[in-house]
Amino acid sequence: MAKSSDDVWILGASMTKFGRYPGRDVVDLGSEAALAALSDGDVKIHDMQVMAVGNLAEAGGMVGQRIQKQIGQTGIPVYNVANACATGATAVRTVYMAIKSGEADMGLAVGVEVMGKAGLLGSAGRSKEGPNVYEPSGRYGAVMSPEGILGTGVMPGVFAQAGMEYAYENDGVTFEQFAKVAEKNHAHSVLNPLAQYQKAFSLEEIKAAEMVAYPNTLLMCCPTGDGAAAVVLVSGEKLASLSDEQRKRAVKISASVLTSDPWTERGQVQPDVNTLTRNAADAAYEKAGVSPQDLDLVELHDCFATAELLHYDNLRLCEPGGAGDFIDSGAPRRDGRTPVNVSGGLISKGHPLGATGVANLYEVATHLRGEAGDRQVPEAKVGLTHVIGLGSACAVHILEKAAS
Amino acid sequence: MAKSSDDVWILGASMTKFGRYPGRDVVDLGSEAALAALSDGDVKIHDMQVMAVGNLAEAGGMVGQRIQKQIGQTGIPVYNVANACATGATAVRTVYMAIKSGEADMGLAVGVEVMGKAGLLGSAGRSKEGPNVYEPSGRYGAVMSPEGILGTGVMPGVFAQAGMEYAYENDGVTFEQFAKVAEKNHAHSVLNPLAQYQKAFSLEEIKAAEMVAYPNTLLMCCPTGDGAAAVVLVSGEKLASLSDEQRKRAVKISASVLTSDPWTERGQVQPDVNTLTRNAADAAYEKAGVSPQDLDLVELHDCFATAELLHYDNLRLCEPGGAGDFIDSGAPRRDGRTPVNVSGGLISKGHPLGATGVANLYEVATHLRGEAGDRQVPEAKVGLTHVIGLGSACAVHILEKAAS
Amino acid sequence: MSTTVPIVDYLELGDEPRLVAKSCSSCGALYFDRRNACARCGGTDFDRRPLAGQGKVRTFTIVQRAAPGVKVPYVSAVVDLDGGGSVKSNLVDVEPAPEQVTLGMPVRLVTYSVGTDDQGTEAVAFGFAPA
Amino acid sequence: MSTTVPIVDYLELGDEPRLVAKSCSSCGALYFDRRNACARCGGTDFDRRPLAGQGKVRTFTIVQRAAPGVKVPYVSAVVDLDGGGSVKSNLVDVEPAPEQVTLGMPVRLVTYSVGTDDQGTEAVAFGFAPA
Ligand SMILES: [Zn+2]
Ligand SMILES: [Zn+2]
Repeated sequence: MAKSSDDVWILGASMTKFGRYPGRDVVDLGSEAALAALSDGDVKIHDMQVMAVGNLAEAGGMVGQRIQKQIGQTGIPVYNVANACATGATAVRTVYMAIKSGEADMGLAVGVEVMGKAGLLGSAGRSKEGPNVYEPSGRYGAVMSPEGILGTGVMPGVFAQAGMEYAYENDGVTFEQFAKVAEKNHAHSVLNPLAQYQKAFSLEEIKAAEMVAYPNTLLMCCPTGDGAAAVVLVSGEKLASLSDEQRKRAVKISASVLTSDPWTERGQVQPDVNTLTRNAADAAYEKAGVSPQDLDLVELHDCFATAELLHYDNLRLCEPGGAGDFIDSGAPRRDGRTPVNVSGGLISKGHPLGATGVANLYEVATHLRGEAGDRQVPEAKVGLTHVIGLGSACAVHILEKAAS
Repeated sequence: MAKSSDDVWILGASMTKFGRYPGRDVVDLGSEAALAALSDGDVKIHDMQVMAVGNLAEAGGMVGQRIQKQIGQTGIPVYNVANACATGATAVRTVYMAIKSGEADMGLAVGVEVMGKAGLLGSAGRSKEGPNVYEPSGRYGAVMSPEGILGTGVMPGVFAQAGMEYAYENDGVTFEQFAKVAEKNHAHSVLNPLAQYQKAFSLEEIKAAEMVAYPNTLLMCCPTGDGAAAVVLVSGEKLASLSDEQRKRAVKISASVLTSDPWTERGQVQPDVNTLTRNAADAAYEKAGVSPQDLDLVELHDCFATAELLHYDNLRLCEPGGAGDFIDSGAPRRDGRTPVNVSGGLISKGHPLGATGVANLYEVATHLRGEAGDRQVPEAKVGLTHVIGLGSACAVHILEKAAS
Repeated sequence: MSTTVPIVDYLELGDEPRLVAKSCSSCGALYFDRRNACARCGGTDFDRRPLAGQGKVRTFTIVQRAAPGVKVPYVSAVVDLDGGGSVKSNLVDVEPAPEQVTLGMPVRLVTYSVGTDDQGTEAVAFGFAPA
Repeated sequence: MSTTVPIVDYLELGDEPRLVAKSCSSCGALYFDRRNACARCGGTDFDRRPLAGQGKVRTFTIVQRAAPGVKVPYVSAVVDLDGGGSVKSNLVDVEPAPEQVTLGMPVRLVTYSVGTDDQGTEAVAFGFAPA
């Protein structure tokens, strides 16, 4: 594995523990992650030539520059980006492009979100102020919010329907199989000190938990929370000039792909989370010259248990149509053939929206460096990260351990 | 001027008329501009390999993908970006980087904003709900909004203070000189059918208009409004394969630079709009191999008359400290040595925040193509665009006419 | 005398209520919303195309937890209409329990009142009932 | 008996009210806000540094139009304090007219009440008056 000067590498990586941080703002958490990633890469903010920051709640609020004003105002270009739940990964890609284009040889990407107790259910209620007069408005000429009348458009239901569609197309995937995904991820999280929750649940507990949107119970849905993650990227050429220790711990980005959802027949009523994931994965495998069988671990976007199951298939981790069998076989468990979400996944590690796409790079990089402690996947050499945001945007990265 | 394959070119450009569009949303205006830019470049959405969209009001709202869903869902990567008033230019730079990095050979950048009647004064009022109990909060431990008590932090005042600081440092610039900037831009706008306002005002009318924040009267402040602009960018290599007509109208991006504000002594209390503009301009001149004297026209960020005057100096259009003399001399008028804001500028053309940084590329490109009609700057071969967003971000582009 | 208004403009009321899509004149892609162009082919001309009132459940969920103001439980489903077009709505006249809904089950379009405004105008929604 | 609270935490009340900055232990850069690190040098240690109560007006504006709830007109100014530090606040005891304010004019820190909350706590702000 040559350190081609065309490659882009992760030099430093960090994440805050995910959880609830009352009293800390997006700048505090973003700064903490950024400073930790710089320190991890043994570089300074003054070495950075570009910065990209992903945050959703304050997407128009210059979060990148506000973080600069706390950790170092050096005059470098800042990109504030947003792409739903792929926001953090989009920040990484932006720095990646800046390096690839030759504009920078080192850059910082930060993903951060402060959600507090905001829920994923939206606020589609039909409370009214003033007189109630039906007036068609918006692109569908709606006279009231259609949520709960013309079906559901909020996340738990959308991903539940995506799971049931997979079940329909593939001759039945059972409630129990969906629940097994959550059982696995909760079990994994016990070993991850940075996870928002570190508690195992039995399959029975998960199935018996409050139903949110069938087949997803509360224990099959990601929590809301606060957190941040950051990576320092460096060009291969620049990396060659750094210390042995830095080079040894560097992780190669063998592929970085971002896609949106192409037109599909039903996309306007049921977001198609599959095609863009397949497109991103296929492009990434091709670019990296890696096949799904080569992967030692995968961090994928399990916002709901149903979603993870779909993505086994979308990322080609299982036989076509065989996602149910795949979870039954134990393959995605930490000691299985292709460990998936050994961090605990979004379901248990947490899902501070803007941070997620950077945090999964941190997780995979940490395993490739052999620094994942109790949850280390032994001998991990190649890993894949995946995030998807409704609307839609999907990012896939393939990472490889430095040849030592 | 060789068409180096390393260069990036503007193949298509468009803007909607700026103004008020009740009933049209961000997707309508963005789609209109995008379709017009594609048509102007004689290409289709299916030719695009990347898309970046700048919008502030819905920065976290997947505006790019929503536009795709109206004009073509082809699965390409979408970047939703925000950088205050440099948002549109940041979208352009993102596509520019994607092309420079070799990831795409053609891409679409859109800037769009629907402001309605939102003002630039913010909503810093101290209205309270519930009991009024002073609790220190935020990064300054403030017990109430400091706006209007500890000075002003909203735009008209900030840019007024920036202008007065220039006056202090450069032995006095008069109220009349600031007012002349607005007189010039309003006069220019009369010839621009896409301007939000097309009305000339006398210097006396401008000085006598309602004072907003001394020395800026209402006629020295940009209006709020709605609008969109878009450009199609193409690599030099791809351009070489296109038709004669497309190549003839293509405009070269000789430099594309984005900066943020480096630390300065007073930056935390009075945003320094100068240093990052100087840094961006100097880098752009160097990259393009162009000097300020070579510029045939400039579209710069005259959000307030005071701002334009400062930027004469920051962009090196005048002698150091000589911005007052520069406006007095008539140099920045349409028939002067270095025409500035022949479009009418933000003050009269309008300033739909996310659209502005793309619209000024449209304006300069239109002159370089010799297609600016009544307002055409004769024989225009080289132009510069500049935007700055508080927070801060500054983008400078230098454009050159294709060698024919 | 009361007037009625459809909850969305792609529902056409009358003796036989029906859903009416916009169909791209170039490629036939179907849409329910106001269009700027076709997301599939880029075409800008559209024809009105009434859709069938019968179809099959392609997927569903049973929503038990929702934002305030949304009545739960309810069955949300995507229905593939006979002859083309897919639409999302609630399943009605079905008990909201997993064992009562079958993937692929045939359903038919029904309409019902979902409220009356201060001027006496009645809003009419659509859903799908077992065929 | 009433208590007082400063409008912002970098105003220190008492017999001689003063502004207190955080000074970067490495490079001396001054800040008024809660810090994660130094924006100039990246250092993370800060010392308290009281600033002078006298200074000069570096720039000003007279705000005549503002958001609802903000009383106009008023003079906003940036003051360079003697011995280091720049701060923004209102000029007080000055008529809000361009000819009454001079760039470079010497000013001194003053404090005044800007309101009392429901528990009787008085908020104290600072401004600058002609010296
Ligand atoms: Zn079509
Ligand atoms: Zn320092």
